[in-house]
Amino acid sequence: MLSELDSSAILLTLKLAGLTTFILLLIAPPLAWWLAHSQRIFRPLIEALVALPLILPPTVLGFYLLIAFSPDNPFGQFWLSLTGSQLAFSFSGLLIASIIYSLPFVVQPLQSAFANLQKEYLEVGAMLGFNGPERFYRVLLPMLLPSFIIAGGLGFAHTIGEFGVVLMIGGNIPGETQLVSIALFDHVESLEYGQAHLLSLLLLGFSMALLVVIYGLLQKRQRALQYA
Amino acid sequence: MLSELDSSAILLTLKLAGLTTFILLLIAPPLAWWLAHSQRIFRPLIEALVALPLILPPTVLGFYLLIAFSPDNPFGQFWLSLTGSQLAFSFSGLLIASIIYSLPFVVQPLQSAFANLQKEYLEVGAMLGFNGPERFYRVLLPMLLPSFIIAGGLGFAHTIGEFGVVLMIGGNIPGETQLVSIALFDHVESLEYGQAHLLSLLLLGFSMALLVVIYGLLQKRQRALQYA
Amino acid sequence: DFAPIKVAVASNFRNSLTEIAANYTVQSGQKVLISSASSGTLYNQIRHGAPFDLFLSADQKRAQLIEQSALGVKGSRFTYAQGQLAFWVPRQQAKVDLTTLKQYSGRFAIANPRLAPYGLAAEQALKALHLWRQFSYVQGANISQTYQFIESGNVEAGLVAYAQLLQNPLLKAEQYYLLPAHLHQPIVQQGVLLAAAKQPEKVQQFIDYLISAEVQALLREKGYL
Amino acid sequence: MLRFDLSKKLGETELLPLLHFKGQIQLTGICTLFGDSGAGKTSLVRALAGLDDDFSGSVCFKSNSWQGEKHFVRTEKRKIGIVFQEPRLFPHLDVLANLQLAGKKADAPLYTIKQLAEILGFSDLLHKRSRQLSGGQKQRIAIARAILRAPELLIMDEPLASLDKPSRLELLPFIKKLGEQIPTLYITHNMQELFYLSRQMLLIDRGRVEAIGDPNLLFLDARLSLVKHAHSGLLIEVNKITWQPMFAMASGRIDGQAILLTGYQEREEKALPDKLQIKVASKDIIIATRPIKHSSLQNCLQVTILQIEPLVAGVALLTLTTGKQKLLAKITRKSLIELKLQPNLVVFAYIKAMSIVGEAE
Amino acid sequence: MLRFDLSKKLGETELLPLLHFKGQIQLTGICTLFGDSGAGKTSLVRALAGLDDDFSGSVCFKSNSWQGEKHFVRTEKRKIGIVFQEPRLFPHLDVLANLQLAGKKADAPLYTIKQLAEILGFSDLLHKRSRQLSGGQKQRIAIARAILRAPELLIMDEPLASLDKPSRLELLPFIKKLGEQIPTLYITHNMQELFYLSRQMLLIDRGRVEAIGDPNLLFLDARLSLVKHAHSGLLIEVNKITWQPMFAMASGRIDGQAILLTGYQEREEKALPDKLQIKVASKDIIIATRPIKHSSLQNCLQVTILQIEPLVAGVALLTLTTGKQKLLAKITRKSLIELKLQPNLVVFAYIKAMSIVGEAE
Ligand SMILES: Nc1ncnc2c1ncn2[C@@H]1O[C@H](COP(=O)(O)OP(=O)(O)OP(=O)(O)O)[C@@H](O)[C@H]1O
Ligand SMILES: Nc1ncnc2c1ncn2[C@@H]1O[C@H](COP(=O)(O)OP(=O)(O)OP(=O)(O)O)[C@@H](O)[C@H]1O
Ligand SMILES: [Mg+2]
Ligand SMILES: [Mg+2]
Repeated sequence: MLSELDSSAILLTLKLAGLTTFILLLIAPPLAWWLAHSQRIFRPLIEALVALPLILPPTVLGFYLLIAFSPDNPFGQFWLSLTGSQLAFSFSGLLIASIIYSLPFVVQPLQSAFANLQKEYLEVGAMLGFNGPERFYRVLLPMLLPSFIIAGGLGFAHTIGEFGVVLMIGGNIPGETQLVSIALFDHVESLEYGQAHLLSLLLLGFSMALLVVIYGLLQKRQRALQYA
Repeated sequence: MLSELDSSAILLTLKLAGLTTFILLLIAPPLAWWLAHSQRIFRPLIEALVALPLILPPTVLGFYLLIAFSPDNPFGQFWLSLTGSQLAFSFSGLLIASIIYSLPFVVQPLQSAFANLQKEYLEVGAMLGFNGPERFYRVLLPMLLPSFIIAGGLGFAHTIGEFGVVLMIGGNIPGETQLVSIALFDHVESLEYGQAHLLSLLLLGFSMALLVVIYGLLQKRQRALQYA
Repeated sequence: DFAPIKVAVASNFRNSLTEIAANYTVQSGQKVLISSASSGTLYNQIRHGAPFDLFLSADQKRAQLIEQSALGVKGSRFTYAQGQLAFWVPRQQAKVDLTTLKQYSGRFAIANPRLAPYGLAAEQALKALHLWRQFSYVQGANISQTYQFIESGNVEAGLVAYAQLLQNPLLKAEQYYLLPAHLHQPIVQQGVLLAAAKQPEKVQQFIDYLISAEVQALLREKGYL
Repeated sequence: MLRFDLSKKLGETELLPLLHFKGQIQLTGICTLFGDSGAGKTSLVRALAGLDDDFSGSVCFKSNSWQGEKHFVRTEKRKIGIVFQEPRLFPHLDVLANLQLAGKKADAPLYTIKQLAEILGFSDLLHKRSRQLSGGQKQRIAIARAILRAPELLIMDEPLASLDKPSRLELLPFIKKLGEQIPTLYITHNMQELFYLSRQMLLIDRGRVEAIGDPNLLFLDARLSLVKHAHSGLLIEVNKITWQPMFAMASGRIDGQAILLTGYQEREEKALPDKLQIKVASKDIIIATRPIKHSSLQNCLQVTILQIEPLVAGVALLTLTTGKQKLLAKITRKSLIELKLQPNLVVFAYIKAMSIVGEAE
Repeated sequence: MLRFDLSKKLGETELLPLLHFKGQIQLTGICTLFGDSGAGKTSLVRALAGLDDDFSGSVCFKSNSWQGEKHFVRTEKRKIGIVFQEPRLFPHLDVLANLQLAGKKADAPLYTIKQLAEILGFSDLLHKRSRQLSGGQKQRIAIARAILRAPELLIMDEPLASLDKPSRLELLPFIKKLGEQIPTLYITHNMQELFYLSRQMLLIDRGRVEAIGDPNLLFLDARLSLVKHAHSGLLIEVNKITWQPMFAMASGRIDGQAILLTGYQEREEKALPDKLQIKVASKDIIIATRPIKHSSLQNCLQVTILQIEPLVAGVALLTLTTGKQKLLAKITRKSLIELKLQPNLVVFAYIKAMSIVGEAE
């Protein structure tokens, strides 16, 4: 039914989306916090910068990333000397690109939640003896769990569907950079509609199932909070 | 400097992004509210459905929308009989596609804010005599303004950068459905780097300026709220 | 009247067509509106009612499929260009030739054989040279991505379209080797008149211009056969 | 008239499995809601305001049915001004904007923002945000907001709980006057407020309305949960008020017996009211079997002992009557024994202190 | 010893352009913070807790410097348990989880959750969420949370403000006992709480520390802003406590004169303390120029009049002394004139009522 390439693409996609989401959930909260509360004059600039990857069409963004990743350029050179391997057409390259591209989707729901948070609760956290990181994971995270899930879900879904960027810097190498989105695009472009439909269904089915489960748990918790 | 085609693409893009954001800011709040608070059993399903457009690569999503918009299919037929014109390859078609595709980006930051909102303030709104819509715009909107701006900004930015769907649905017809993202893509594809860089710079510059202004106003308001 | 002709053209030919159409407009006063995308995308769009008059595919297959369906005008299919493959090693100091190709090791950029005719041709050529298993490939979704992989320095060598190379002002003759055409099936780019065309005669006049000796000569200068 | 019969299940495992409030109250003046912490006062007023639709049953306000089997008038249509237990000012607005918002749907507020700012003492705070206010300041602004809504019913949930005593004493007369203009439900734990403000009291105990009535009578009834508060004192009506210029003091009569009113501010003679209510704390009454001379005790009533109850160890509570009105007196067991007090005995009750509660009707 | 000198500019246009708190207090027992609404009590304790870094200056707690020119110990390192003015329970956790969280960083809490649940009366609420609690219930849980933090300093901002009187009376002895184990800053507007709990009082007025000292002395000082509260009564120490089984009552001596203690619970003879503090309200003292017989008045002290001050119209305030201790008595002008009272006169002061405030040290 599903070709071997397609199934390895699925695994790779899950790995990429999972890792990207995980890393974003580490990076995004402090950034979102800063964006929500800093009074620095250059905050709006950083805020706009975070949204910037959205403005460029993914392929074009991918094109510029390709240039940046090239060993001819400082960043690509730096990476090469650091790791001994090239960034473009590698899983690491995809990961970095996905992180950049999905960043706003994770940062902004969090920022939206943080901006409305009442600082009173963090004061309670400090009173209870928790330092900054402890307040994050003992107070902020459990209190704003829905926002974290929404942010993570958005980042995850977006990484799965992302395509323009990874097409450009992935090079479609089976098992390494060939993702489901690309395989799906291939099928549609090469008029293999049957396979396209099958893969779409599979992707949608799986993602739906995952999201429904997560959102369902979230709803259950919410219900417990209000009516238990 | 900028070709005539490119500048008409810019105007069209602004029109599309502006309209899409406007319509989304009308649709998204009630949907986000429902998603944040409903206790219906099928809420997680709807929540996943909203995120669904993200899962499919934009081109593939565009492909399925193309099929749906085709006069051979009920929806396309319905539209044709209603308006007398075809949905695909028209501005209306682009608008509908953009709305579908950018919906999650506007809904989810709002949902994130609504989920943490203390209902107490809405009770005050009701006490003051405001009905549902009035509570929305007299209480919710001003109180959660940062979230609305974040949501709108994300939707706007994303509509500008969106490309796969609009390419598929729009057909890249100059002056009619050719957007900046597609023009930019065209330039990159046809190795016209000079024009690509120019257009990228312009797009980024303009979008940055817009976002910096909006985010700056937001920060100013926040400062006033805390220290005035 | 002056209703423009709407042409759907595969992305790789957009540049050339823009130039040709501009000349045509000067000569005949007829405006031409160009929409470009990958051939696959254009094919899908046409199947679902895109309002184009003329389809210029990057390959033969999709033009044929349209011609055979009710969407195309039977017998209107024509070849408007034939591509050439070039082996490109931009950073090479010595003259690039077949030996360079045979001795090359490392990542190799080609277009995706399933999506792009240049990719398919590249696969055929490399198989004919018994080199297919020698390389590990980086595939571009289309021939311009493949070109960009190499140009940006992320891949050292690969097979690209000769027409693209000629667009590069910094190109030196030592950097590439033009593959003999017999190594692969011809990369024919065909077009077809669409049944939806409102003014088929005007479109046919443009087709005639496209395949005229004058234009074909221009295309040869630009790297087509 | 406000009539209600409302109930809500809280769950079998709950401390209170069921809240069920049934009763009817007169809409004249202030009706105080009194009861222990967790008894259900806030729950009741929220249900009356239509803020908790888990309550089923009926509510009738004047001639309107607010809630019934098949209909439910939303809060925004009930025209209720609420001072919530927490201030709930909008954090994104300054004080003035908070108050202006309250006027948006108000037909004809009794006071302007400026007047209220003066009465409630926040004229200097109009441009502050909620975060910049002290607890008591927030509460005063929440009171103003509820008034500016121009409500037909006012609900106040412990509005003065975090105010200092002088401010509270300053505001109470205003609230009392307000209550005469807008029917008011007033939750408080403070007995001074209760006696000063209310002519009608709704006693809530463990999720039910235990009693509704005159605070005086309810505090006299030992069957109610109030028993733990009782014995602190009762209200007494004084009539025939006249001014004694020599002592700069008013005097009056309780069931015909003369009494001097300490603590009543100076007034012109003609402005004196006919009747006054005073509260006499039970510990402020001294019982003597013979008149006391040469002391600072001024007010003596001849009373009959109705009842003698032991309270905590060493203390007894006497219920006394002057004829029509009742008094409570707390004395030591030692006095009880030494003075040989018994029911039906006539004794002298000296009132050491009293507080003027208000003008009687 | 807690020493502080903290200031914060609020802005020229503000009601209080500057908050400046300077003082030092003993860390034994409870120190009450008293002052009008908006005086700055909450601001001061927040600054002491390190929750407002807009304050500059210094804070020294015992031998540690918490804040100085160049350093600032964060709240989480100060080990302070705080009962905020609003309860601030985490909405996403039930009561138990809220309390467990408080124990995460506590070294050796004095009480377990179970013990506190019993003492503070919320055993049945452990599985409720903050939304499902009444105002008073939330406050009790916030108190428990602050205790479970095992703090070295306890700050309570009007912790009993929304409790009913019986619950409050029940909790006060516990808080007093707690204060002997953990130094406590206690904000209240309630004078009963103030006199019952504190040996030390910090008077805050318009953004400054107006005075620090024994509430008795401060309330005697007419120069302080307290004057509007004063004259309500003073604390007196009673020693040589013995039990009178016949009257089920304890007796003791004030500067050598015998007195009966009403309202003191029954105790075994040997468990009686040596000394007690009682509060005598100024309106509970009756002045007589000759002894009173045949009345329920039990306690008579021979006192000397120190001072006579006019209060409001018709009322005068006498300062009396039994030798070492002072008493205030409020009497009418009429009595003053009729009894011909003057400074240095020796009279009989009858104490009608008193409240036992606690065991003196
Ligand atoms: N949603 C709910 N679910 C379960 N129990 C609830 C809920 N809301 C309130 N309760 C319980 O109902 C009782 C009454 O609460 P309510 O807030 O009405 O008390 P109250 O009389 O206002 O007390 P306080 O004087 O302390 O404010 C409390 O025991 C509380 O725990
Ligand atoms: N961030 C701030 N900016 C400006 N003024 C403030 C700020 N915070 C507090 N104030 C002002 O400082 C004064 C003291 O406030 P604080 O909360 O300390 O009072 P409080 O003594 O606790 O009163 P209450 O008994 O009413 O709670 C108030 O007048 C308040 O308006
Ligand atoms: Mg309550
Ligand atoms: Mg305060």
